[in-house]
Amino acid sequence: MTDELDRAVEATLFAAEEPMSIAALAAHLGEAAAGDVREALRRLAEHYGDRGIRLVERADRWHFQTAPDLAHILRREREAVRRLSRAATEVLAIVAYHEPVSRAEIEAIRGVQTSGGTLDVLMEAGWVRVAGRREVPGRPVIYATTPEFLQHFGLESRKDLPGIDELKAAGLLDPVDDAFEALSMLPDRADESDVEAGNEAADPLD
Amino acid sequence: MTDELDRAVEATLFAAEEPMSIAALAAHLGEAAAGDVREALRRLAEHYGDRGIRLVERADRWHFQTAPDLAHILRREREAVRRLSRAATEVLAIVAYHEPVSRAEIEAIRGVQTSGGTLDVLMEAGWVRVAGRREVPGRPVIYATTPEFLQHFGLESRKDLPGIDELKAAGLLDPVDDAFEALSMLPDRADESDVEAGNEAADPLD
Amino acid sequence: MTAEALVLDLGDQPAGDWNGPAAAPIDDDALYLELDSWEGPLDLLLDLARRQKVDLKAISILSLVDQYIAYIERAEALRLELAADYLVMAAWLAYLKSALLLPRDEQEDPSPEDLALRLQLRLARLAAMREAAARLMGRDRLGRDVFARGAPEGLRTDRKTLWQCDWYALVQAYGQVNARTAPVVHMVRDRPVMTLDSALDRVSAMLGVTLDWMEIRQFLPPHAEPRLRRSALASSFVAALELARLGKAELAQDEPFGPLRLRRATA
Repeated sequence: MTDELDRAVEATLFAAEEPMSIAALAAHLGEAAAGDVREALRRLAEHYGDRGIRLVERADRWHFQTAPDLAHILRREREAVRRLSRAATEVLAIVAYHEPVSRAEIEAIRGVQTSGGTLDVLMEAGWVRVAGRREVPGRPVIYATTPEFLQHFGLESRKDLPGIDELKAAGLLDPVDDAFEALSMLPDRADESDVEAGNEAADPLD
Repeated sequence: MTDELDRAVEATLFAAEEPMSIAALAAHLGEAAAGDVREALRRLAEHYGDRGIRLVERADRWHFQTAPDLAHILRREREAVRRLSRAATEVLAIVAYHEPVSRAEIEAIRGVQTSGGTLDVLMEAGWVRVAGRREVPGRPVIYATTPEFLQHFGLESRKDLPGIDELKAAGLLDPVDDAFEALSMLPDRADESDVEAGNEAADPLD
Repeated sequence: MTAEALVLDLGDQPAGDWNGPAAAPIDDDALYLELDSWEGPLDLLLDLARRQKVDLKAISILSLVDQYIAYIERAEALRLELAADYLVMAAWLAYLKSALLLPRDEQEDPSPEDLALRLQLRLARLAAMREAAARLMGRDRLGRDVFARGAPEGLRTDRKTLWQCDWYALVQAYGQVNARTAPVVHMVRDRPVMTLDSALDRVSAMLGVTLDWMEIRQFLPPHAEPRLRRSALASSFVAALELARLGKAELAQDEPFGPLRLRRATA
């Protein structure tokens, strides 16, 4: 690049805070003739034609901008993978099994208050949507799952969700059941262990 | 220009509001390898070598700026950068050439007390930062320059400070005591090398 | 010792660049005008040294001292207010000068040559930094000589969360909600017990058979399973207490937790 005017126009537009018209450029560059500036702009625009930045004219003003096909570079999305919290998983499951369902119903089923944030997360994830309002007093918002939900969980339809009996058969209820059982057995076990340990001396009746 | 990485690096640095390191560029551009980004930067810097704008490296970060020889065109519209007082200029030079350096060391070189305001001005300008404390009695705060300092003064690194090699070679960056000792060890002065310890009190500037 | 001997030649280092703005010919009026612009005595000394127009490495300390003292004396004569450190420096330089002029063998440590050398080293360091500062300020500075892009678009990184959950977690969560909230039924198992009434009947009947002391365990059903046995033991104990209260039985226990015996009241 040898043309000094080209260099001057290039630097001026680069440093400018706003797009500049040919007249403004010519005035800024002192003795430059408008025609020469126009020529310089044409040459520069050609030079930048296939580069990462472009020299473009908008409403008679010129400025540099990044190439349109690289717009994604300016706004980059970074995805962070996060596991759904236990509360959110429960709410999602309830929506899936009971849809359409209101928040009050979700809370009744879960037995605990559900924060609005939990449903927001599920909607942000694209798995739950607002499915209208229930025509009862208060007209509560009701929620349902989305096609993306079925897709993500590899379900053809909601019918593919296993029923309660199948859950039990599959042992999916076991952890809680076990705990329940263990609790109901507790008094008996305590008695027996006393006896077995040969605690006779401690028993006034023995 | 065909290399897509070159275009992407060019567009990214053009759009960036701050100079970017190779690591930051590689991260922003997703899958790019640092080595490839470095190559792209080298090609771009060469391409812009004689244009109105330049691609420069400062403190391991890269940015575009206008060519220095076009200052006369661009300067007129700009407000002059903050004028530093002579004291501030001197302190800045001392910090840059001697870093990390304590206030007492700065004062020893200048022969006068340095008001805290002078260092504050330099820190406010973003050119000087607190770089910790020296692990000597009193644990004085020590100061160093910032990447912004290198950017502002167009230095790739502190090695580019004007004349720093000559100053180092001439011993002018060594403390007076060290230089004195070195000179005292010269053959014709060796007989006087035992005097150094008593000198401090006799010097009104210390 | 002559003034020439005090020109400290520190070797053949290249001459520095001392063509600063203060390198004008010595002009006393100009000196006084600059009173405010000197930053302390070292600064003034450096300025005076530069006016000698020789390499600072070969500066005449004696001549420098004379100039400084002359400056201070004239300033005092003009009743200019001088900061204390200027006067301290003047006094020290006067001492240095006298020491330098004394015969060498009368000198004490530190030798005046060493003091002069130190002063010279300090001046050289300050001069070096002053020159460095000037060169630094003269560089192509960002925002003054070179410019960054005027209106950068800016880079933005939007963070998006990709939520992760699988079929198993979903179904298990539902199962647990169900299990947790299902109406809780408390199943009380049908336990074999011996009621107090039947224990009373049984113990009374057995007491009627014999007058001997009998251990309470002998009153229990002999082939009862362990849980029924425990229940029977408890009920029989209460029955025994009740019978004793009614005066129908006597109880005896020889030691705490020892065997409990009973027999029909003989009175």
